[in-house]
Amino acid sequence: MVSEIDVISAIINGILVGSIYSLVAMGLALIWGVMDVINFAHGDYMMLGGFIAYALYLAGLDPLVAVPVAFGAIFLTGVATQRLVINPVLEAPLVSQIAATFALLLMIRYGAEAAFGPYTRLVKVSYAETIHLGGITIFVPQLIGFVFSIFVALLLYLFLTRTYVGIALQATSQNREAAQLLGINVKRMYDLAFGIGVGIAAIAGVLLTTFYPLFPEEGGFFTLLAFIIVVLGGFGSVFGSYIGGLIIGVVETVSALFITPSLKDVVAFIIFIVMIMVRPTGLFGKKE
Amino acid sequence: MEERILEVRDVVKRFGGLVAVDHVSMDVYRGEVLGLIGPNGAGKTTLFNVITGIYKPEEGTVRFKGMDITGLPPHQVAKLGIARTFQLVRPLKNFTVLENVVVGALQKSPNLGDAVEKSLEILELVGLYEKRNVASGSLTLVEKKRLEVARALALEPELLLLDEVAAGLRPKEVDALVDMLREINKRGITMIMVEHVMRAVMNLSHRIVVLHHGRKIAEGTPQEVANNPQVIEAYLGTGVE
Amino acid sequence: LLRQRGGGEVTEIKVGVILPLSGKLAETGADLRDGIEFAVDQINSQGGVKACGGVPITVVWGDSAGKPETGASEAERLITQEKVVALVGAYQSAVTKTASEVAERYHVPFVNPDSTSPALTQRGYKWFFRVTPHDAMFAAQQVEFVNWLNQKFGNQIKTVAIIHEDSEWGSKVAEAWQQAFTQAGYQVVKVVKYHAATVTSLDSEVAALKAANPDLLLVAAYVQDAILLVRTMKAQNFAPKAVLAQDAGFITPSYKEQVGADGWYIFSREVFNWDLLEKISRLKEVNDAYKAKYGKDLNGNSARDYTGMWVLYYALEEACKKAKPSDLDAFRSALRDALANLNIPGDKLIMPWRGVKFDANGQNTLGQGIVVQMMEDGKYYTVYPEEFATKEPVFPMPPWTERGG
Amino acid sequence: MAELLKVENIEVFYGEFQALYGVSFHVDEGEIVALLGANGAGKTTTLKTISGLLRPRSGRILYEGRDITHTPPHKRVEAGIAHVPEGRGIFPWLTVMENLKAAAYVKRARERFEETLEFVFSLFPILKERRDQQAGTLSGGEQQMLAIARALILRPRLLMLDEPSLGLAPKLAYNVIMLTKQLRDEGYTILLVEQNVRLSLKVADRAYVLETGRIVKEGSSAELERDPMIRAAYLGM
Amino acid sequence: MRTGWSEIARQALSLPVLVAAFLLVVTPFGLYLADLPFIANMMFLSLMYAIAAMAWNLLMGYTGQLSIGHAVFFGVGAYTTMILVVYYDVTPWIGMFVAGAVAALVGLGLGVPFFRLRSHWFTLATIAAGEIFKLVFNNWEYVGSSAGLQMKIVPEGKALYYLQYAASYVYIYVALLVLAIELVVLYRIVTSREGFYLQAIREDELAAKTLGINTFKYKMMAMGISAFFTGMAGALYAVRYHFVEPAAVFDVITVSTYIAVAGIIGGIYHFAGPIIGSFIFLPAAEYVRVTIVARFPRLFGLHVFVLGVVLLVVSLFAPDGILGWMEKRGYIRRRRVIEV
Ligand SMILES: Nc1ncnc2c1ncn2[C@@H]1O[C@H](COP(=O)(O)OP(=O)(O)OP(=O)(O)O)[C@@H](O)[C@H]1O
Ligand SMILES: Nc1ncnc2c1ncn2[C@@H]1O[C@H](COP(=O)(O)OP(=O)(O)OP(=O)(O)O)[C@@H](O)[C@H]1O
Ligand SMILES: [Mg+2]
Ligand SMILES: [Mg+2]
Repeated sequence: MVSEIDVISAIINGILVGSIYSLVAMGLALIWGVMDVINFAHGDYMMLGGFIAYALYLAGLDPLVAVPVAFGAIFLTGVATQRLVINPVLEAPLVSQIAATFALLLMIRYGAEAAFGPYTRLVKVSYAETIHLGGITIFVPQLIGFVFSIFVALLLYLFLTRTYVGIALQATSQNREAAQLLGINVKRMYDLAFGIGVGIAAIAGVLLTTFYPLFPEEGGFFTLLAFIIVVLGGFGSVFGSYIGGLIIGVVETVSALFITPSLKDVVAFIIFIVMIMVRPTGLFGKKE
Repeated sequence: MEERILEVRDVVKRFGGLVAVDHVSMDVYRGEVLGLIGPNGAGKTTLFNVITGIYKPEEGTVRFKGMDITGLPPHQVAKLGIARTFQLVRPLKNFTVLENVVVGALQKSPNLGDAVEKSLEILELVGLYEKRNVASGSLTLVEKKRLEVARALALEPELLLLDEVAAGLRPKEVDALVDMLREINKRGITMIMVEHVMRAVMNLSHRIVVLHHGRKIAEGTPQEVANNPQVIEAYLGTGVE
Repeated sequence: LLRQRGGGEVTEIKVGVILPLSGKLAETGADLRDGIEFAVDQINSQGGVKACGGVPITVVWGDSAGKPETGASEAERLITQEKVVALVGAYQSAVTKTASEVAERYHVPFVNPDSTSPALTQRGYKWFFRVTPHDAMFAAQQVEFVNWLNQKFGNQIKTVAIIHEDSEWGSKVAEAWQQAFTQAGYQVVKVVKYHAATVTSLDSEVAALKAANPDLLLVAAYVQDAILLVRTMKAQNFAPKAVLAQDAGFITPSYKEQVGADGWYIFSREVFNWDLLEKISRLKEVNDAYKAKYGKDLNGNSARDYTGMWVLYYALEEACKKAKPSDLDAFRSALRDALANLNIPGDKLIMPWRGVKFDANGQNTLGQGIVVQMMEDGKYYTVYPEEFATKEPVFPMPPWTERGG
Repeated sequence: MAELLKVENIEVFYGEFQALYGVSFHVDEGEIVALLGANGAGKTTTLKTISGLLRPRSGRILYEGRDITHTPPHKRVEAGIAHVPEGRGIFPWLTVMENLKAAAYVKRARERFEETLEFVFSLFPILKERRDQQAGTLSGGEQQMLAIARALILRPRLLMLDEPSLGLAPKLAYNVIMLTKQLRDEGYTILLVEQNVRLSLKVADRAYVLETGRIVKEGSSAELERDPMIRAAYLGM
Repeated sequence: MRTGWSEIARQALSLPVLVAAFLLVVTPFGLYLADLPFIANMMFLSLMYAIAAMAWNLLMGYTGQLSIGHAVFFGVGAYTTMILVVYYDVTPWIGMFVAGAVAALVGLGLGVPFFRLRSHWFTLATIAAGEIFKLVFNNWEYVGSSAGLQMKIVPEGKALYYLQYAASYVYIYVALLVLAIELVVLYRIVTSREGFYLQAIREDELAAKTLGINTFKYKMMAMGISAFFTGMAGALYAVRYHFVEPAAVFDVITVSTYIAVAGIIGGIYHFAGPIIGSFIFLPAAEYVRVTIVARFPRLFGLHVFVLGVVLLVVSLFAPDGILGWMEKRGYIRRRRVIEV
């Protein structure tokens, strides 16, 4: 029934889609790691990135031009959000933090819906072509997205582990007071973490828009996937999130081959539950 | 004094390549105070963690009152009668001092009135009675340590493990603490005390065990240990009280 | 509330309308509302309900927010507080289920112009009347259409595959298809079901369909997944001889605008299409007036709700002959009987139907759908039934590699 | 000698609770000053206020003659104030080496990082051995060493140590306190809070005594060592 | 330390409680007389959410475990009631309690893996569980898949057995009954030793463990009870609307999140917080929806956006909810377990 080539094809497609999940999850992991805040609105920043790409597309530019633009714009939006919304609740109990980012979700998602309308948009890029490799088909925009995502992931990894600012970011995540005593401007670190985190999500949104329909509510499912991926990859491990994203992508496409596709998300969720049972720290995680 | 309340036999605990506790055996007799000292990183806290069930040792056994408790979960160990304090204090922050103690006391006296009464008594003993209605998050470090002791006592343990409770105290405060612990010991509670403050260990311990690099290097009366050249070399050095 | 004028006469006839005016389907809800509003305007300007002395119809709106529980509570409010003579609505089958249940209990007629789940008219309700055809009827008609294609183009379609989203709508449509096509002797080689709310890729789904190599692909999809499906089919170069969709995603303005050349030659079942203007004389007139007022053409949703309101009007005229609106219970009951006995010929409607006549379950038996196909100007044209067709169908669908665009 | 730090009349509150009542004192360049006081007297509070973790409700803090009362903590570090907090405050999930690197975030530290690192490792060889161990799994005493090492990496002008010997084995405790003398000789200025009063008076030039939030005594170490009240309360005699 | 019945009776007979109870009992009848079904429905929904939010708060406010997956229990409760009456002809009067029990079993089943997790992780796991349940019910033929189940209309003589009334006022009394049972049970728990332990777990689980508390056991207990009453709230949904479908009863936003938001707005550290929160949040959300849809029919997401703004304001300026804010202002006092 299911041929080998189908499976290989599914794995490749899973990796391509998964690489976008990975980006979204990495941003989430960064924010979560540094600030100990779960950003429920994460996928909605991604959606905003998509709309920026769409706007440039309407202006006659290639949506990929939006990668730096969206990153910049959403980075600044993220910094503003951090200062106005996140910072005031940082010391508050978990539940008010979640309430605050959930409020952000409602405001961004439905604000966008009110502003742009709930309609679906589609971007048509000139390179929307398919490569055929002996029965395996690869959609070029997805391939480009994959390359971009690797590039962004690598940059982020080097930034976090090889630069003093990166290490300072990690330090802040573990002990705010001690970080201050080492001359680290904690507020700036939070700005950076939140800005970069949602900025990366926005990049994912841009890449996604080159091959996936764009609509204001699209972020919800991606946020949910990002949660799963961060747990799967392991807390505080940006690298883990990247791999986690690919795994979930592959799990979804491959399981769609073998079971009824409407249950493929269940497989992803079950993997998540199994993961927390056998290894609550995730694949590459350090911290519970 | 001959009943062995705790028997540690050949316990080994490794972290990766590091052997934090290396074939340690020791006995604790009912009613005594056993000092456990050694340089930083010698494995003292790790040994406590093994005894209280937070870590499972790779090798060896721990017996409490003759019963094998190796690898039991922490709450069961606590139920059996072993209480401990943490080197890094962990009070229940939004609870008042009294409430913190009552949580422990309820284990043995399910009736709230009794538990409160007992807790107040314990707070008096550790000198926190005045602060009973204060949120425990706002105590000073030293007070938090006393609270740790109080909470442990509330469990009515037979064996009490103290991890550096005298740290940060001035000599006078150390003496007060020693008096307090001696009083507790007199009530029949056996203790193991990990401590770097010699004023406390030397005054209180009946016997002392010395760990170094995870191994037991000496055991004896405070006097014997203090004069042991190996202990002086590795641990005491010269010049400190 | 039937406002009393002096000695027990009424000044208006109140009708409750429940629609998804907020929530996910608010966009559709707005269309539906315009259709109803426009029908009521027309009815009132031509003299209201004449048999009741020319009183106008007033609509009291209820917003279901797309939720069954809100639909039910709105139904109760409209019935007991607003004292409407009948209810119209409620688009989503789940909402229609709970709202019509309330109506049934209170003995209030419920006219449903727009829900297509077959189950709605299998409940044995006495007060429920569905004007639109349902999915099983559509499925039967789609089999007829495929038979007709086979006749015309030489029996090219033998195997069928189905892909559908997994909500009530998609699942029930697929069920009906499977039954109808199997019964008609076609071989259903693959059924793929996906979850629309979370679908980010249809790669594996399309691969599975392609592996089954069907002659005809039947699709029930919402808009995002419809676009994604077409894209993925193109990417994987999967081109069955024909693709026949069940309206929904495939007929939304977003889809038509965005999908472009990739959507050419795809068939969709519809209830209504712009080119019917040329075939249905009444329609052109109505549509012109509607466009003048709302700045847009009628579509399948607004046209059906428009029609539903007119159907209710015809029944009201009959009911007024039997009972007085001031006696609410008697009037509702008379209205129910009038609906049950209604027989409206097709030429009085703007829909491509043979008429309106309800069976014992309250289902209109004279309704039907049409089949449209997107041609190279990006517009849909009616290709079936022949009496409404404006173009010949293009069949088989040319492979992806042989198209411009 | 120039005045490096001057604390003027600070009043500090935790919510409604007043912890410091008009505390004033000064530390001159090149001095070791000890801050003594019983449990809860307000020593930690004082240090936290100087490093900026707490804000005084009134009063001023001058550093190098500039008013830094409203300067954020990280700016004070940049200006050369280092504070080893009570209870360590290491970064548990970073390795020992990364902990040290995190301290090299400010420019003044980064420039001489390699050099300072050598020095720090010579002081605490165990840290060099454990450079790739996660700091959170270090023993209590090892964490204390790491905290001190990190402050040294900062190359501060003013080093504030809050109970540095806490949890250290006697031998090491002695060494750490003696270290302050060596540091002073290299040009550091030191403000020391230490429960081992005898030893701190041995290394300090001057000392202040805090009691329930007020300075009640000050003087040279020698004077205070002779003071009968100090002998009774802090030296255990 | 368990609160005696006399103490509960004393609390129950205190003036504010009596006044509130009186109003609750009289209002529906008044609404009936005044013919205000819309408000009656609001009242029913507020009660239904209050029951779920009170249950949710046993886990959140008392045990420190934030669940955004309570739709699981709500949905399971709703379906259980419905399956029993549709397939087995069991009266909802019994079905409701079976629903609670089944939901509790599900809660315990989920507790085993989930309580290995702390804080955020637990929360995420509950969200995932909500999604799984929705998808599974969506695909499960026996329970009608995505179409759900609807009760048949029964002859009027059987109304009491099948709890089928045209007028919705009746259901308010059913909900009140469930709420009353819940209040008594929860009050007894939170003022007992177990309740005290739950709060100790909330403060610091490891510390609680070393104080001899079997934290897993107590968290499971809280989960079971919480799931039980949330299941009953779901049962009330089924009873009231005679209909269940996965999209409605397993919804992350309108069920899981609304329950949590109602609790947060009321104040999670107060016993009555979730009730107050439900009675404010639901009507307010409904009011906002109705007015905004009327004013700006073309700005589709606007009313949800406004809800977002309100929630943000609450979480920034009154993070401990309405009762928490009142406590800070000194209008009310939180009752401590022990006061000496
Ligand atoms: N989880 C762990 N992983 C790796 N190494 C560990 C871990 N826990 C402890 N160690 C190491 O094991 C050794 C023993 O640690 P332990 O905490 O038992 O020392 P200690 O005797 O209590 O020292 P101190 O007096 O400084 O508190 C230390 O060198 C420490 O770094
Ligand atoms: N976070 C806090 N909230 C409320 N009160 C506090 C807080 N921290 C400290 N205090 C109070 O402030 C006073 C001074 O505390 P501080 O920690 O400065 O004392 P200290 O001299 O450092 O004592 P120790 O020798 O115990 O470290 C104490 O009475 C303490 O209870
Ligand atoms: Mg230790
Ligand atoms: Mg201090």
